[in-house]
Amino acid sequence: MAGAHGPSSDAADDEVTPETASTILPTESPTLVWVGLGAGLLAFEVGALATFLVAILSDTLAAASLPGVGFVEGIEAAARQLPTLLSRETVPNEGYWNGQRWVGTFLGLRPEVAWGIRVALVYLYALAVAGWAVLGYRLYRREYRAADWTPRDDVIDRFRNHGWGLFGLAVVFMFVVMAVFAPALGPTTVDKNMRNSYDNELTYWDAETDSVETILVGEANLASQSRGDGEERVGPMEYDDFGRFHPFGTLPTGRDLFTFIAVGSRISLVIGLLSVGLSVGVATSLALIGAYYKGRVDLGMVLVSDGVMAMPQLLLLIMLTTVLKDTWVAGLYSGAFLLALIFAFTGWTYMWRSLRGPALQVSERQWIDAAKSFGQRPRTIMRQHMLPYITGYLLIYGSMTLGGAIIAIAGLSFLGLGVSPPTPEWGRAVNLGQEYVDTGSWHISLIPGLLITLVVTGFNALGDGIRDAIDPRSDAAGSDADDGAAAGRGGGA
Amino acid sequence: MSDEPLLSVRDLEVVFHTERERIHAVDGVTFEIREGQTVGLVGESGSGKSVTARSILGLVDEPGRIEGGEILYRGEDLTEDNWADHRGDIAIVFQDPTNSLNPVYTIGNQIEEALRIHQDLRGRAATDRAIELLEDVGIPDAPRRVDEYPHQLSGGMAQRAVIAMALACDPDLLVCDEPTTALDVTIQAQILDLLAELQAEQDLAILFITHDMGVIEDATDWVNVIYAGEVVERAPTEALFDHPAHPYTRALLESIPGRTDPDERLPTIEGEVPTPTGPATDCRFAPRCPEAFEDCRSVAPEHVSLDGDRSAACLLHDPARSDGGERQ
Amino acid sequence: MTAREDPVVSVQSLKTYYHDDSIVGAKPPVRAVDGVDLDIREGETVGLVGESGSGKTTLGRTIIGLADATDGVVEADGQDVTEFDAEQARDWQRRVGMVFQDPEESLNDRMTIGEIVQEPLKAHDWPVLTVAVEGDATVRGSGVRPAEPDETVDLTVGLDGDVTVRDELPLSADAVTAAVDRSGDAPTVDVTVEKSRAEIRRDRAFDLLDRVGLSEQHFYRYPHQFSGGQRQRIGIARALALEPEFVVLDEPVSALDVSVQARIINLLEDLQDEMGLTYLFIAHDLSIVRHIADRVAVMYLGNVVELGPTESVYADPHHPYTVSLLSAIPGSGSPWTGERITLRGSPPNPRDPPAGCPFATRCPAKIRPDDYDLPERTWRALDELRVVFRTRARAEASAAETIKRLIGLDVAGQDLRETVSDLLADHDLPPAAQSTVDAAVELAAGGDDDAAAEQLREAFGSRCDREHPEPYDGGEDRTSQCLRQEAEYDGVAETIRARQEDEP
Amino acid sequence: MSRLRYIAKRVALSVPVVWLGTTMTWAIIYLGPIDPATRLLSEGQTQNPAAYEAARTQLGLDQPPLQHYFDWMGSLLTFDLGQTWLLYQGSDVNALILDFLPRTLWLGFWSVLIAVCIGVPLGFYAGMRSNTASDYVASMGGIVWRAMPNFWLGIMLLAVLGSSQAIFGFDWQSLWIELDALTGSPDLSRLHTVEGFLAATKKVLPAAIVLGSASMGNEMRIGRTAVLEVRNEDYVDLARAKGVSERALVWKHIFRNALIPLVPIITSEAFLLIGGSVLVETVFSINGIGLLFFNAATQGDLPLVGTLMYVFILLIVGVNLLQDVLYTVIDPRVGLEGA
Repeated sequence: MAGAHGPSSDAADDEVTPETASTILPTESPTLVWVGLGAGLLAFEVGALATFLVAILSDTLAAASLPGVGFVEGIEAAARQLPTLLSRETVPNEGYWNGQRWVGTFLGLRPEVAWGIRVALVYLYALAVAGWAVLGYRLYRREYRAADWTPRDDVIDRFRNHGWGLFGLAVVFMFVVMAVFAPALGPTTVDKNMRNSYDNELTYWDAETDSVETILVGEANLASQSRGDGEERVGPMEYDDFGRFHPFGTLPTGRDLFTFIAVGSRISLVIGLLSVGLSVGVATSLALIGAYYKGRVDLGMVLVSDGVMAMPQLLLLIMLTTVLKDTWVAGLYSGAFLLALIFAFTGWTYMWRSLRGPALQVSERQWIDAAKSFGQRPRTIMRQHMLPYITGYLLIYGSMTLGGAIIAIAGLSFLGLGVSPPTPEWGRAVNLGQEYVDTGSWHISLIPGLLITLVVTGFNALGDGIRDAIDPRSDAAGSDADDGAAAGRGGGA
Repeated sequence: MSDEPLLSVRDLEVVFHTERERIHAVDGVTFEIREGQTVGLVGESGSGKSVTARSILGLVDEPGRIEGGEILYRGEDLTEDNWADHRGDIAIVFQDPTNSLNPVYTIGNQIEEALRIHQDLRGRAATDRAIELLEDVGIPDAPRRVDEYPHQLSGGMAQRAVIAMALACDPDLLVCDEPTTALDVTIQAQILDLLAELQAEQDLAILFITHDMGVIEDATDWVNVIYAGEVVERAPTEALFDHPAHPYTRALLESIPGRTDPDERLPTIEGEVPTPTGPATDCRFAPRCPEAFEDCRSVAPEHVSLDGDRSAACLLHDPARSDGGERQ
Repeated sequence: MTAREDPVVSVQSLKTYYHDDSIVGAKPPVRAVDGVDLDIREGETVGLVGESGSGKTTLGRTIIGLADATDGVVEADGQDVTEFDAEQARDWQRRVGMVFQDPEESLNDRMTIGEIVQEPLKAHDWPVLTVAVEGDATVRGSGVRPAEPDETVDLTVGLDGDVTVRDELPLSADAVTAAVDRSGDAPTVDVTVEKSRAEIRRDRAFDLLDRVGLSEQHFYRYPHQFSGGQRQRIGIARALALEPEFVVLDEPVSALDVSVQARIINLLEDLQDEMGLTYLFIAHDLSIVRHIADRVAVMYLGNVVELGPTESVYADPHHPYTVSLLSAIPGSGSPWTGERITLRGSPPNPRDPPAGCPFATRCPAKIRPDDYDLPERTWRALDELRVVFRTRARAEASAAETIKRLIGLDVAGQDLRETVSDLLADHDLPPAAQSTVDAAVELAAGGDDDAAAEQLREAFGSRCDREHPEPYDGGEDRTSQCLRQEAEYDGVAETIRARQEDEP
Repeated sequence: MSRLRYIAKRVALSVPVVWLGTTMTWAIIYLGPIDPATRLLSEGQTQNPAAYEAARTQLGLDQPPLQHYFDWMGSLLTFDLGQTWLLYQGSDVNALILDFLPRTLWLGFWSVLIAVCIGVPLGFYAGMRSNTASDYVASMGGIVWRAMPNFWLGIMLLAVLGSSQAIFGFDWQSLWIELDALTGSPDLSRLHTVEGFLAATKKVLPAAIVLGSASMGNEMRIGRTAVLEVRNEDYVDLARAKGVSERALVWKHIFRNALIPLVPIITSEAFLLIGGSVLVETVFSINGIGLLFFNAATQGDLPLVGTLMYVFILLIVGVNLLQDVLYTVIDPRVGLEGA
């Protein structure tokens, strides 16, 4: 069907007129405006961004006692000085009741309201950034792209109509925003509430003495524990005796569960992204090479991957974390880096398994022969003619594997392996709350578990959505049989 | 031959609903088949011929729907409710024999299933009859083949097995939807021979659907030429090949290589087959027709009767509109 | 049609076998091409016809270098293509083109038409921009190099600074400046091309699209937006991008509707005239080959069984397979005037071709042994019987059967006797023949299908079953691989006609 | 014959897989950064060179690595697995495995059975009624069910069962057969009696449901798409055209074909089960081989870890072979098209 897609007018020759552009931005230089908007958005959060990046770097280096720690810390301090609009300093929620009013909170509002405003602002900001990116894409599509229609347009259109996929995207978006803005989202900070709780003080209104008192955070935590019913718990959306607001309640140690979870999401995301990135890299190159040369090369890969897969992944994880526990790599980012490496080492096989089918399928297509027929080089054929066809699958399986990785990391921390305390991890919260599930302190295990389920469902839904968008007919048993391997492993951990 | 046709399709309309549009895949197709007759339905890809075949057996899948017309089998209208009663009276053979047989059951099993339903044969009797049927369709060493799985047969053999399975239903009408397209030319010849033989022996009516004019010429008594969901010409086979009446038929015949002098350029039809997205308001062939005139773009042509029962849906033959009348 | 010029490509006793890659339990290789001789001469179109599995596509792919030859030679310009290393192969592929069967499959649908057509150009860093200078001058300049002897010259520079550009290059002479410096011993020419390679390539792509009947406005579109016929045009443009002299067309129109087919065939013929191309046209449709080819090669089971000028072959086929193929063309397109010849069964498995003539198992004009004088229909029944044994011998027994046989149950006997008696029901066999058949049946019933098949072959086989025929020269530039070409036998067509009369 | 040959080929190919897996295990444990001998010794003993040397000698670490590798592989091959070091000090590893493995197998058996019996029919049901409300409910349920972490689900299930009296009005622990506790190992010594069988089954039932949860979701999903695929095949249309009743169409023509893609899913669940057993056995305090492995790893009995890993590898390769056998039973095409 010739010209079935898109208008027949030729985008290459027609200059885009200001009129057509004005449907996106009512200005004559939409690109400039777009860049300006971007700069504005960046200015809001330049500090947070810098802190985020530097924080990860310094966390990585800190435990490893590598050179350059001091230098990085210097940068970190400098980064903290940068103005940030949506920080805890701008919209503070930690204050105290002095008998008449709230002191130290944003506009003197109650801590829960102040905290709520900050969370809302952060998500609004993230939405704005996302909107800005979408605007940029549409601008590019309208003004800079020579083709008036590309196959990717259809993919995006289909995805936009895929409710389940959009739900996944929304969940993933919320999760990523939570991970990126973790320090700004928590009612308190890890440093203050957990890591150095005995170095920090807190002012509160003592109802017994009717006066403002000061106490070490660590001691306050001891009095805010959730270990049972009634008095022994601080449940979700409750204040403790020290005027601190706990959106998700407290842990059995009296620490704030929301802060714990927010920061935990960051480590899950970092490990997930790193490990999936690494295994995607390995799996893709192997899949391409195996599919191009086939035969013995492919068979060799099958044997090696079968060999790795013959060791159940979680058991291999346990074995490797045990063996590598005392090495310097294990210190990097509270063990997260090592975990990511191990995940990649054990996970590439599943990813490769899932990609092998599609890669072999693409390698059988005639255009590969066509490219060979005019002497195109193997490397170019793999990159230009095969890779684009498996990137779709990469996204699908990547998304699903990320979900699986989150469960597996949680499973390891549940067992007391993996990410080392006190760095928060969701699975540890489940473990900590295990004893109290049938008491009033049920929230400790329940909330992180529900969140894991939600996030993993989100990643899987996103994968489903991408799959349906890439090829509406691909709901084939074969491809699903493959992804069972990639996606299913989450459940195993 | 009785007066009443075995099967008569009247104004059949099948519409496919996609997200963007409604595609009128079959748009008012009318034709009939008498007992023992072989009727051809010929057209290019996307002309709606396969959809017509599937509608006759009630096999149109979502998102397609039969939205109009009637399919009369021995005068009885086939609908959702009574198709089940006529299963087996009409049998079908699809294009791809390897997909037509269930891969996990033996050939014998699948033939016996039909025998059990339609001839109430079971056990040893059914197996013996299945072997006979396989021998009838020319499968050598049938006693052994009956226990083989579909993938153990070559394409030609598998198509024979499909035909045997169709015969097991004891049908009056066999719908052949491009039965030889996936096969090599020597195998195609075998299958055409086989069909002719079966028809002679069993007085079977055949609806033969294909894109290959040569096959039509060899295999059929009567032809319907279908273009963009509409039958544009109906004629006895020989008459059609001698004097095609519709410009499309004419162009189609001319563009087949081998019928013209190899040293000359092949005559061609410019443009593409349109996808019918709405009811016809003009002649759908007009944009590609070398003989189109003004009315062709505003009037949907009706079938005009020509000599010897044949008809064509073309304004050239409509005395009221065309000054030319019969053109050569 | 040009007479006896030097071949562009000369295929000599070429064999291409496909081996299984598996380490355990490897099967015999597929003999896709099994000893082919074929010369393709400059400017002609050779039609290569055959059924699926005959090896015609593999032959095309081997010539292009997409499949590895097992044995034999593909000679071009005095070099053997099958011996090329990777770089030489690339160089060879620069000079040949290939158009593929399925237009839905042969274009990468994530690339724009422009990218697709330019891809070969980019892969070979086209244009080379070779410069030839009148007289003995040194050439300098970025992006250009002096032309080697025997190389296509892109730019010719006169010592007065005049520049001529080869016609095929989308580059105007105005865009090239040549500064001649005579100060040294030999003059030095400084060539500057003001048009970038990318621009030249793009213009070349425009040019190619125009040649195949598309236009510049299609440059930024994707294959999805085109019909089958248009896609095939794009495939042709890509094959022609590097100005090949020789193009392999692998069933370029079989996936298209008749009306579209005709247009593509016309286009191919026009391009051949304009650019002086040589075609190897692979097809299964004999009518199309008749229309387009100067000479036709008929392939069966990896062998070219007949080769000759198209009209001559179609008018008077020498090989029984050619006769059968021609007679199988449906409708009035068939040049065969008699009754249609229907071949039995399907071609044998190319992993295990017959020992003698590859066509012997299905041949309607097979030479019969002198030992028996049987009517034709009895011979056919015997042939069929042999196929049954052969098939049984090659078939994999099912697990259940193997076990039954191991514990000594008679599995095949019952079936087999039934089949044999059905086959020979109304034939009168002479006692000697009958006892041979009975003995074979007993052998097979005992589980030794191979021996049974062998016994029948011994008894009822002829020269055709033992001897692989060599190509016989049939005059008029024709060859065919059939023993009936020998003077002692009757001709193919008359044998077939006589047998058809013999058996109503 | 071809099917037998196919299976023979698969068996042959599984040898290098076992070899690769065990070799990697050996390399991780004995070439890794940790000295297994040190891990075996208590704090005090590490200072004692004599004790350290003794441990090394007993582990065979005083030999050249290659020699040690061959010895180690040899002893695995002959199932000469020796004694444990720390865990259940000095007990025979073979006996230990024989003691622990059946409990894991019992748990695995029920979880596969439950997953298959619930997941597959539900998936087929959803596939036959695609795009209806019941399909959406079933599909959605499957996806969410699959996304729940095992260990968490186990904890939640235990909490619910623990207060089942309050929630459902009956007490799970005393329902039908009285259990001594919600968690703990099943008693497999009385399996031959009806009551013993039921008791052992009831004991692992919650754990089996949890362990099978992910598999159940997967099987449902794949079952659904498989049915959708098969429904559109030509041979189903042809069967309908020849008058096969809808019921026979579903059970004869669709069901068996839809099972084919499910085979690898069901067996790959076995991977998950073996891995997941560690978590579930921890939550439900079942003394299975997964828990044994975990304890060996955390307490530093690395030689035992290696040996157990070998057992797991054998289990997985065995399940893979089982999958191939299942394939040849269900799909007659297997073996002809090659692997």
